[in-house]
Amino acid sequence: MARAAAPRTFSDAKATYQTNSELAWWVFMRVSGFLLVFLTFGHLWANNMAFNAGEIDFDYVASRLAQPSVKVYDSFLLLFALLHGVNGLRYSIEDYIQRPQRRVAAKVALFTVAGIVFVLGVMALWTFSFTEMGDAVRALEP
Amino acid sequence: MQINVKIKRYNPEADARPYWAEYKLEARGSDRVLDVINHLKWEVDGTLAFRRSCAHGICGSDAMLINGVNRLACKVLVKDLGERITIEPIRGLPVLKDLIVDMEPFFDSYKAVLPFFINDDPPPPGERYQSAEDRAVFDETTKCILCAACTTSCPVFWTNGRYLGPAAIVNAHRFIFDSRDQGAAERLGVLNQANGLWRCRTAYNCTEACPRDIPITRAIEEVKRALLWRGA
Amino acid sequence: MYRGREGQWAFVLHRMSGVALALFLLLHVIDISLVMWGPDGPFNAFLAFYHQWPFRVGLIVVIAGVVYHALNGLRIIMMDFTEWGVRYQAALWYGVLGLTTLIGIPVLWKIVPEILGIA
Amino acid sequence: MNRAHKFDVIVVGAGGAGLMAARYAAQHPGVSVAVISKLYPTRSHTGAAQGGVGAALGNVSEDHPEWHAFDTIKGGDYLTDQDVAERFAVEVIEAVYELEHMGLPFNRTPEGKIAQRKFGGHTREFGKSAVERACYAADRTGHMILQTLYQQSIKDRVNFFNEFHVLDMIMEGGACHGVVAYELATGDIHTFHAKATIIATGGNGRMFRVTSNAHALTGDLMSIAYRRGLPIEDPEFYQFHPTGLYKLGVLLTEGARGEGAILRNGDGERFMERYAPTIKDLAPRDMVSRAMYLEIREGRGAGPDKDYIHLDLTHIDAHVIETRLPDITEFSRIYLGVDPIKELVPIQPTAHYAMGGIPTTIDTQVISDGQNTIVPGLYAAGEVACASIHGANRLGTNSLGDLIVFGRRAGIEAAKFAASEGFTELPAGVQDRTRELIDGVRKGKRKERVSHLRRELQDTMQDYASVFRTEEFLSQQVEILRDLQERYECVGVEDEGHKFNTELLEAIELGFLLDNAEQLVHAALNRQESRGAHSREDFKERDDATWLKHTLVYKDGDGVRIDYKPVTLGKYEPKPRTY
Ligand SMILES: Cc1cc2nc3c(=O)[nH]c(=O)nc-3n(C[C@H](O)[C@H](O)[C@H](O)COP(=O)(O)OP(=O)(O)OC[C@H]3O[C@@H](n4cnc5c(N)ncnc54)[C@H](O)[C@@H]3O)c2cc1C
Ligand code: HEM
Ligand code: SF4
Ligand code: F3S
Ligand code: FES
Repeated sequence: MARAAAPRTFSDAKATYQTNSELAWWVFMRVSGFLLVFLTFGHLWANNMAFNAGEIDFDYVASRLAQPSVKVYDSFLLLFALLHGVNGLRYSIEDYIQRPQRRVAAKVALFTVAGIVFVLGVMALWTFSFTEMGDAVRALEP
Repeated sequence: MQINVKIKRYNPEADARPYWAEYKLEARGSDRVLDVINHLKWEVDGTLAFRRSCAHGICGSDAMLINGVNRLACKVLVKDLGERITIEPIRGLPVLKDLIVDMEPFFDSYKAVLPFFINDDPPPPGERYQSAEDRAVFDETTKCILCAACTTSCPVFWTNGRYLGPAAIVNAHRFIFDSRDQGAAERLGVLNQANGLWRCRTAYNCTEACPRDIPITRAIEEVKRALLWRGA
Repeated sequence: MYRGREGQWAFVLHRMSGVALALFLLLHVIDISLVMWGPDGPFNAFLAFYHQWPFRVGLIVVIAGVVYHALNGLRIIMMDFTEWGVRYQAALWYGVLGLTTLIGIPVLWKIVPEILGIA
Repeated sequence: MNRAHKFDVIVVGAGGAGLMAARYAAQHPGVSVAVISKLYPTRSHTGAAQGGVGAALGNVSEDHPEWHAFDTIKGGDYLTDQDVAERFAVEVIEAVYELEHMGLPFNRTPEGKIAQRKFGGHTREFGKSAVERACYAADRTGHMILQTLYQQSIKDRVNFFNEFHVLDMIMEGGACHGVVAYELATGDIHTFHAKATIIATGGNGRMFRVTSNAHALTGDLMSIAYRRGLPIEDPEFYQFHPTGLYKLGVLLTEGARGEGAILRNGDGERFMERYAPTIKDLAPRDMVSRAMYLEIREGRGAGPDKDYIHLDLTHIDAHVIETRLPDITEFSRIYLGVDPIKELVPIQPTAHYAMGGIPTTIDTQVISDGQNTIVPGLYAAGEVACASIHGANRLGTNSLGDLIVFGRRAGIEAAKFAASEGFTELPAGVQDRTRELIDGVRKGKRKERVSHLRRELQDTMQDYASVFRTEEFLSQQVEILRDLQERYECVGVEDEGHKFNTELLEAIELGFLLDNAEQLVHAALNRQESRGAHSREDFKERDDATWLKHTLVYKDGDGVRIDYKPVTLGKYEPKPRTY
């Protein structure tokens, strides 16, 4: 079984540890989780309860994303949910993938995907203007 | 009464992989599971291998997965299990033969948290004083007999053998909260690392499994808070 | 199967729902961002893809999951920061299950027909 | 793994005595130490001890080592060597403080000192009244000692060979040069070459049917030493604790009767009134055990087989039981399904402690005869040894004291010896005897089952040589043992494997137990008096004129040879033992 060298003595122990990152992430999961209660439920309320989820289409989404308040709200949601969710997925990777190389590979893949998704999300929220950019983007279509 | 015992057996010198063996035998409700497997070993099949010593729940030799739960074979009676008894080795540690697992990884994790008293001040001629209240804070975690029932019941440990596990944290707790000890910062430092304390997902299997009734999850949470609030 | 009790199942469900949510979130951001390519772009195609049966059911599970995950997340926070959270963890979990059902039923009552396209 | 090892000091056994010895040996500069144990150290039976460790700290009320020494000597029915008891009573105080400095979590007095409580036989001013002398950590004192010492040995980076079963000592020219051990995990035989060897392998209670002792307590090294021509001192003195759980032998502390529990026979009669009209149920351990045994033998036992006695706590306040006797409450609930608050608890005297063992000097050096001839390089401490501090009867709490005082001495003495000596050549064929022993069982005829022989041994020892002895029964037992020894030649094992062949070791352990039984029975038959735990129905009185001496039992061909060693007397003249 692959194991990190375990400290047996005082000085070993001092030499072994350096970071507080696991603690920081643990705290973040709780803080973000708490905020996400409001963010996700609000989001769900707006899109599923106050609206018929079965009728979601381009116009609905586009019109929503045109509102600045939605942009701000969804930005927070995106940021927290993504960080929270990705760190949660990382936990699963730590627990279920035991070969060190594969574990690293899985984490790299996860963080890459998460990075791309984050950029896409931010672009959709902020660089996209329904009136100006929209036409420009659409003009690119073949 | 007639009971049916299923044991997951494995002989590294003969079997390619573990298999289930079934035995039917007479037992009394008041028999310990240890008595049952002793009987099997002594009368039916001498090759059955397991560890045992004290036979009353004090030495920690015979933690096993009995009817789906980790227990000490000497601390659970037939009548509390019914006529069908299933026994497997505890999970997450390499099986060496039948119910015997390799305890070295378990003890390595234990040793990693510096499970010994640290106080470099020269001792007084008599005892170091400690109030009864200070003594009570870590009373529960001094009861550990290192049986591994907790660590091998933890769903995180099953899949992630690098996790130090609840037993190591319990033993760290015993010293971190001892008012006479000076090594708390180092132990917390070890527990703060990737495979330490923060891998615990509060699944409580450890607490349910502990034959010494140590409130393990509570202790783990106390250590988490100690790490969180320590003035570092 | 290890015969764990409340805590074990709380953890298993929390992790399953969390992973499901996280994967859903990744997909969801991707599909929403497709609006950038306009009404004739891939967005509606994607939406059509989404409207296949397995995804509709999946969406319902995710919504149920988010309710459970959120409430159990609050349970975890209580256990982490208070003594009684640990002491009453089992009771709290039944509370989580109860509330999940309580919130879930009316929500699903409204959404399920919509998502399934019955309404 | 390398199968030949060389250490300056080897400790066999990782209980309280062994770990203490290892710790102090390792503190000697430049001395290498290894501990060999057939169990993981924390599985040792020291962990089962509940009551406490006696030391005259005087934290609760005035106390002095002289008082402790006197109690020990009187408790031992004057068979205790008085110089040893006096030194012990002083050193145990230092040893307890050292344990505290190692972090042992003792209970505390309101001022924060080590808490102490009363215990049977411990008195102030030479017997005036009970004194608080037992230092305790809840009812887990032994557990805490074992854990604390193991923790320190991790700190000290002691070398451990866990699950290595010692099967022979290397003896050459009257000196000891190490041991030979069988590695459980692989079946390999290892040679441990040492300048000094410390034996700390605990008791041998498994020769009896009902015992508080662990399965592992099979007196291995007492038998190995015996086979190697060394004597065993005072084996006839074997302590039976009156209140063991029926059939299981799990100990119920004396505290139960202290709180007012009553013993009742099958007719519900409070029979102790007949045996000890004044103090009744609180009579000394040996007396109570004897009375219980008599009741059972005369057909007044309780239960379908009329083979146990009841401990009655039902008249005691439920709250008192729950708070002051939580352990025995748990034990009887779990194991017998009996709730002591409402029901009678079935109990039986339980084989508990060997006062005798491998004879040593006050410095734990093993001796080979009545003239204190020292066996160079060999030391012994703990229950396996006989210094003799417990004499004919051990006081409660003195065993844990014994472990830490003599374990420490053994470590210091052995290291000193090792530092001043060189390694000698090992004799040729050091592993021969061990191989013979193992092959004998492996290739055995398998006509006899180990478990059946062991059961017969335990049953007959319990019936003929336990609490209550007569010439007739003991002679009968001598015959039975001879027969069992013969049949033992025909045992065998089904398991032909090498890895974790626990069946093989159980068979070998049975051989060791048979030797232990032989020592005990012959010594008991020989000693024609009643003293302490040894009580002969046919010789009811203590006879100081003839028998104020230690027994030494030697193996002699197929039989035994008995010799004697004088008792070291001192300040305290032997007096009748009354309380
Ligand atoms: C239930 C119970 C309660 C007790 N309560 C008290 C009390 O309150 N106060 C008190 O003073 N005393 C008490 N005693 C007595 C005391 O606990 C024991 O006498 C003492 O612990 C023995 O310690 P030890 O170190 O000699 O041996 P143990 O702790 O028995 O250790 C023996 C060691 O030797 C090893 N070993 C044995 N054979 C071999 C071999 N062949 N090869 C390698 N290793 C071997 C074992 O693995 C083990 O590590 C109690 C005893 C019992 C059974
Ligand atoms: C709605 C409010 C939410 C709350 C209160 C919440 C709370 C928590 C908490 C406290 C944890 C840590 C669990 C632990 O350490 O044992 C956690 C884990 C996790 N969360 Fe959330 N969360 C919420 C929403 C989300 C969302 C929206 C996602 C998806 C994007 C998500 C995905 C995860 C994942 C994957 C884990 C890891 C699970 C594990 O390791 O067992 N959570 N959540
Ligand atoms: S904490 Fe409990 S279950 Fe875990 S090793 Fe210690 S005694 Fe065993
Ligand atoms: S079972 Fe495992 S997840 Fe934590 S509460 Fe116990 S260590
Ligand atoms: S045999 Fe000692 S704990 Fe079960």
